[in-house]
Amino acid sequence: MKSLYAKIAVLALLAVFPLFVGSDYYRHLVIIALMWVVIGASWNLLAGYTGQVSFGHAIFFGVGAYTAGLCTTQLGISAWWGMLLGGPAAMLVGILIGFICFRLRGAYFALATIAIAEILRLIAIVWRDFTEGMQGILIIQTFRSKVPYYYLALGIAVICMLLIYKIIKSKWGFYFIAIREDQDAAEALGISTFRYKSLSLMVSSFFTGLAGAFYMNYMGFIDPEVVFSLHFISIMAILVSIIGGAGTMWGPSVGAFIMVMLQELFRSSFFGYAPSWVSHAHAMAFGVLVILVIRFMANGVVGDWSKITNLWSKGKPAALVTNGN
Amino acid sequence: QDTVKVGIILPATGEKAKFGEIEKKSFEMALEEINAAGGINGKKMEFLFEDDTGRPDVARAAAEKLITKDKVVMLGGGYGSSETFAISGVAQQNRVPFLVATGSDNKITEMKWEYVFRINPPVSEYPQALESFLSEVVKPKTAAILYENTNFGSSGSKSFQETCNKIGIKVLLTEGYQHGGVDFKPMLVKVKQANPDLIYMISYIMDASLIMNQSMELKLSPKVFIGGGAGFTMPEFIKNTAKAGENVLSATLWYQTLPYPGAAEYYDKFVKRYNMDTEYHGAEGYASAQVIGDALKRAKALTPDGVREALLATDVKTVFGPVKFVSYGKMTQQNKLPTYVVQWINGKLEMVWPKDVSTKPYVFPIDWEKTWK
Amino acid sequence: MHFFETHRLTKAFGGLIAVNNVTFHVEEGEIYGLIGPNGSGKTTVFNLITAYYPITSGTIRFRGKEMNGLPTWKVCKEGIGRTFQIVKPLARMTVLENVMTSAFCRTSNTAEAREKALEVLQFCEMEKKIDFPAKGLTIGDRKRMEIARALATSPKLLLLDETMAGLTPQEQADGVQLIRKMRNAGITIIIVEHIMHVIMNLCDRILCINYGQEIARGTPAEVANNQNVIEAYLGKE
Amino acid sequence: MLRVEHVDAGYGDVQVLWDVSFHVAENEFVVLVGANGAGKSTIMRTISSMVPISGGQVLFQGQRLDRVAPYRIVEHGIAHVPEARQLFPEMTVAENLELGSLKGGAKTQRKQTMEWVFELFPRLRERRKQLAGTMSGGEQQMCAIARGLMSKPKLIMFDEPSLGLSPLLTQEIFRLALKIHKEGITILMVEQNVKQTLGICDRAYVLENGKIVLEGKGKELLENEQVKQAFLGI
Amino acid sequence: MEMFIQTLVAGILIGGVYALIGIGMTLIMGVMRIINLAHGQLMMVAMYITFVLYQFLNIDPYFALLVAPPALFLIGAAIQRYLLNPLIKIESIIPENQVLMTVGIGIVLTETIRFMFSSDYKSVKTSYSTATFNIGAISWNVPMVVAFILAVVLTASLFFFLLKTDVGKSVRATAQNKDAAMIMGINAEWITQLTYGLGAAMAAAGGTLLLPIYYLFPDVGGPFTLKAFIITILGGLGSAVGAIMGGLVLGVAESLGATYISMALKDAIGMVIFLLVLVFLPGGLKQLTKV
Ligand SMILES: Nc1ncnc2c1ncn2[C@@H]1O[C@H](COP(=O)(O)OP(=O)(O)OP(=O)(O)O)[C@@H](O)[C@H]1O
Ligand SMILES: Nc1ncnc2c1ncn2[C@@H]1O[C@H](COP(=O)(O)OP(=O)(O)OP(=O)(O)O)[C@@H](O)[C@H]1O
Ligand SMILES: [Mg+2]
Ligand SMILES: [Mg+2]
Repeated sequence: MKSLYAKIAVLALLAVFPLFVGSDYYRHLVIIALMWVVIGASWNLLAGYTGQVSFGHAIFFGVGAYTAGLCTTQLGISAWWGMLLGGPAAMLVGILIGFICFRLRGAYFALATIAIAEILRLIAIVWRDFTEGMQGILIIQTFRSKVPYYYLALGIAVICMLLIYKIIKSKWGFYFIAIREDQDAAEALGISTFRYKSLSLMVSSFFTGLAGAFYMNYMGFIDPEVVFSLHFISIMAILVSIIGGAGTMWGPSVGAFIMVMLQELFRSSFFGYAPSWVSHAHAMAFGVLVILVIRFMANGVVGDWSKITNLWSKGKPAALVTNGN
Repeated sequence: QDTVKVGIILPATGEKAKFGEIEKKSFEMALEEINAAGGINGKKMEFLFEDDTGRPDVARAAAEKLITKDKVVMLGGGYGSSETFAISGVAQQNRVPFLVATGSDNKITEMKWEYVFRINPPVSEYPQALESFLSEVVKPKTAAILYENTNFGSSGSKSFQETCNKIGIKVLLTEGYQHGGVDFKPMLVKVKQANPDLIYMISYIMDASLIMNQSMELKLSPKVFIGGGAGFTMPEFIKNTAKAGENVLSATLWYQTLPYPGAAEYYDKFVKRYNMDTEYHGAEGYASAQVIGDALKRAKALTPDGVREALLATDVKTVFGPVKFVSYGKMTQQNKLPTYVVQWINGKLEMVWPKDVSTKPYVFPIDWEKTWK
Repeated sequence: MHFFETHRLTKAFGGLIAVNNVTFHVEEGEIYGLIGPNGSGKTTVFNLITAYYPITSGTIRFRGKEMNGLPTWKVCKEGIGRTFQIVKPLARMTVLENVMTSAFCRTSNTAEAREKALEVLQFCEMEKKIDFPAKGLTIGDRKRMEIARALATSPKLLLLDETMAGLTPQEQADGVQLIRKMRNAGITIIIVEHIMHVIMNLCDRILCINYGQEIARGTPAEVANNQNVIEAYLGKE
Repeated sequence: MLRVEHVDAGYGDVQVLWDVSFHVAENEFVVLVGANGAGKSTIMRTISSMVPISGGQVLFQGQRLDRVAPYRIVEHGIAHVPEARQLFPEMTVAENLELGSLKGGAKTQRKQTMEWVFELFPRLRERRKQLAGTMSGGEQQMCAIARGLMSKPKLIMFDEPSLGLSPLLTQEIFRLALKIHKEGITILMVEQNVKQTLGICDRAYVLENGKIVLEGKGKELLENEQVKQAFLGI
Repeated sequence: MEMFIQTLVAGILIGGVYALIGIGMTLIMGVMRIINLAHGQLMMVAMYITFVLYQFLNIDPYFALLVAPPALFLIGAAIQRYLLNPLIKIESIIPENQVLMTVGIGIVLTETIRFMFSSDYKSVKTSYSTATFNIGAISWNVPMVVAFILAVVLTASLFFFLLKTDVGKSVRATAQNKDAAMIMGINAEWITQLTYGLGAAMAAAGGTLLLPIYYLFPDVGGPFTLKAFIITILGGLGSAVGAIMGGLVLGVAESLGATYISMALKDAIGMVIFLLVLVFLPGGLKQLTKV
């Protein structure tokens, strides 16, 4: 119960945030963080819960973003249609990938997704007539103010989290975790691992695609190097989830805020308050942070948090499904 | 408040960092000189550098921070086109002027953004000087275009294709490549098979060197090799290619020997001070700082709109050439610069076209067998 | 028509024929024993029935339906549950969650699955351990949980692969009780076990294989006195 | 030869062994019995130095084993045939066996020892090229025992060697144990097959919840009421 | 025809270079199952060592082979010891967090080098960088031929090491079951350090041999990491001979693809082949799916 109030409080805080903080800078950071909440949660559903670690979530992000962008450049309609089409388009790609790759296990699945993301990136570069190649897609943003984008991002994040919460608490959630723990055992329990892996991938790719479509509309510009990027998107998605806590309900959200904010804090040398060498070393600081977190908090901030609190309430051993509450 | 703050956004990490670094150093050098010469009407000018890490969303955060948090009067920098778009959007929304130093996509100044100015010409204008050189001197019938698959490269290849169409050159082959390759031979083998009169290449320094080295290895011998700016004019090019780079021609916007006031001094000073080479990117940075300093001095009020007024009235000679923001074609607030043709002759880059500014007569026709001996 | 039958079941791994022309049938309500020396192909028979391996040749019929070609999870849906020789707990789930997961085989409703799981756990006398994480269980409890998990899929036929191995005699006695109870609850059982007193106590009929081939079949007493079986499997006491 | 003195040990915060003391004399055959989770395997792991001890000491031929790194234990002449076999699944049977003889004299006599274990387990010779992971449970158990023997140990510890073996093989394993025992190898064995092991061993200890509760000659313990109740299901 | 042969030759030679980089990955990922996203960065560090030797001490890159690989061996062993080994002991939900550790390591290595050398491109232009010899009309680049020969030699040694020596077998054993390996008397900690160190040293050899024909900057590593992955998987995990086969297949496929399809899609062709092998090659698959 207590945690429910906490959640409502956080949500309320986020809901009124733009009313109190007028700075577009901070609003931008929170918008980006909310976008990462969605991507992180999606990745986490597939990898943290279902155990299918993807190193290519840029596939879905990119497909979503390009769907939105191509609405304007190819169909001459508003890129906002991308918010409707981007998710399904990414999901279609997801289904296809699942079909090809779900025979692969563990690291091979991960590497296959890297390969697919790279292929898509190169195709988006080369197919200039369709995608504009490296010149990218430029649209005029609809709103000058950040507020509409902010609430849109918040809305997507809330819907995404609610849906994933529902899924995790349902039969699907049990099945996903069973697949993660032992695919052979799962099959023997009547679980079509292929079907449920695909379902997990579908939800995951849908929301990642939606985030991509949002990115297109919000940023107004995309190119293949950005939206299909291994480092900026795929690995960032993993970092967000693992630092926050993979396989926990709220870990990726926490991770998204930590990562976006910390990265910016370092990059801007703590908003200009720290000496400027901090910002020179920001990439290094980021790398060190990654090493430290993984070294000392293997299950992420949220994942190891519940371990810590368990030290106090020893009675009931916590297992995963109950972790996230 | 005794300083005038200007935000400069450049890549300092990531793959584009090399050029961001050169530009940043050039900005800093210019800043010191401007401040030493009295600053902005007695006030000191201050550059707040932000790293865009080569990512548009970070560039956007940086721009927003500079504007809303640091309250800069204007923005400068902008290296990659994607990041430049992101910054431009923010600048336009917040009505803060942004002087683009490098982002070369045509569209940047085609959006009718009142607050976005650009000092460097868009990539489509690089082949201008080549046009007359080709039709008067080389008279090629066929060409092959090789370009790196970036915004810069693909836009450049498109505009050279148009040039070819205009002067009646048949393009036999257009090949994009992923920059950073080790082995360009498969592509060059194909070029050899097509046997064009002219090979036009848009490549940054290291790709340029490798392509020429490997062309020599494969004994490609068109009438001319021409670089489309960028890598082919840098000292490292000839260092890395030696005889393979000899007699290669290149279109260029800028070279330190151009008769622009301060160009040669800028180059020498930079090399001496930082112990590394600089090139047109650095000149763009340095010139940006000059333009910013000039505009701020002339601004009636040190507010974004005051600075914008001043920028509109800019007419100043910089190390990068004369700067004036004009509208032509689809573009607005765009600086227009002439381009030149240069050639490596005896290991030195000489201006060969247009004839009136040439430092040496061009070498043509070229006997590759002998050059590469 | 038999409740469950295999006909000339064969499985080759490359050159090695692990199961060779095995034909047997099980009637509803029976406890059927499958014994044989190590590596004789017992687990492989289970793996063929549950479609972990594709069948090289032969057929499997369950309640009149041919099972060849069905994927593993469908075999389970058809009503064949199994345990693994090397237990496969869903390690980072609790006991209850483990069993609930399998209870979802017959329902999509969480509350119903929970109810079913609790019922099965009670049946297996594990109700005190429902909140334990599976990875912390002792081997005996793990095996019990395997059985509970298989039961929660409401199988009509249950395949038990060495569920008694590694248990103390006391635990084995409990296990025997449990298996009897399951049979009384109407579940048909095929059991693979090396512990003879368990087999002798429980089974109605036994099939003994060696090198993938049948060497004897019959009632426990018949098989135990079969010379081939003694030579290949039982040894002389 | 082996003395375990007042050993406390456990995993993380959970203490499993409480003041455990026992000994194995030169060329003795000692058995540990106990319910599941009593800590039998943990004792073996502490002897192998795989589990650190928090109190007491483990002495082997007068030397402290608990201060020796796990990978050096084998150099002292101790072989451990662990629970659940622990083979190298993607290596062949022959390679698994070779890995049993990495150190000292065992290495130089690898060929002969391998012949010897192949005599003991003809099935392994047959399958020497098969990947260990694809073998049946019993075959894997044979491979694990054989691998333990490859190091030519003075003391060999078997952790439930008959687990999952056919009755015939179980008998063979015990016969084998007796045989190597006769050849002068000291044996410490954990078994659930209480009746048979107590019948053949020299001495036995009964472990309950991490404590030694009974000690005696094998045959004597077989008659013990407590043992009968707990382990023989009588 | 000449075009085809020249393309093929180019492919084979570059394939040798790829293989050289991939062999180290075979050891680290194929044998030890550590997905090493810092592979290219390790190679990059070695290239800088070679560069420094050349620039300041005038030491030929080929002599640097005596320095850079040993140095990287030490760096690699230290990484394994202080950063990767501690992770193995911690239980985490996704084993892949070990991968992210290598991401972190990659970032730190890149930024350290950037800090020391700036982002500038550097190169080592030797007299033989563009040396070629001709057979018929086909040209062969000498440094690439050398790299190729070394790749073959290294592959052969690795093959011998892994399959025939006790240490090699210990390496494989440790990767498969660390506890059991310790019981066998294998110093597992040391073996993992040795393995990662060797992998890093091989990457270093690859980088050093690449330097006469290529150039370096702090971000040079990334693309090579991907290539190394592809090679390792193409060749079948953990197989030394596979690594060179993988390198050749990749090199030739890329070259033919670049010539006959499109230079821009060269890397995509490599990826597609990689996917096809991953999904369809039954020999590879059997090995790959059930482990
Ligand atoms: N995937 C596989 N590949 C190759 N051979 C296999 C495979 N699985 C099993 N085998 C072989 O098939 C034979 C039968 O194995 P199986 O596991 O069915 O034996 P089992 O009767 O269950 O033995 P145990 O009583 O020891 O468990 C063995 O010889 C084994 O080595
Ligand atoms: N790696 C581990 N981490 C934490 N606890 C463990 C670990 N291994 C064993 N335990 C616990 O230590 C206790 C003793 O285990 P041990 O394996 O020594 O028992 P055992 O007597 O060998 O039982 P069995 O007959 O089941 O093999 C058990 O309660 C077990 O849950
Ligand atoms: Mg079996
Ligand atoms: Mg045990």
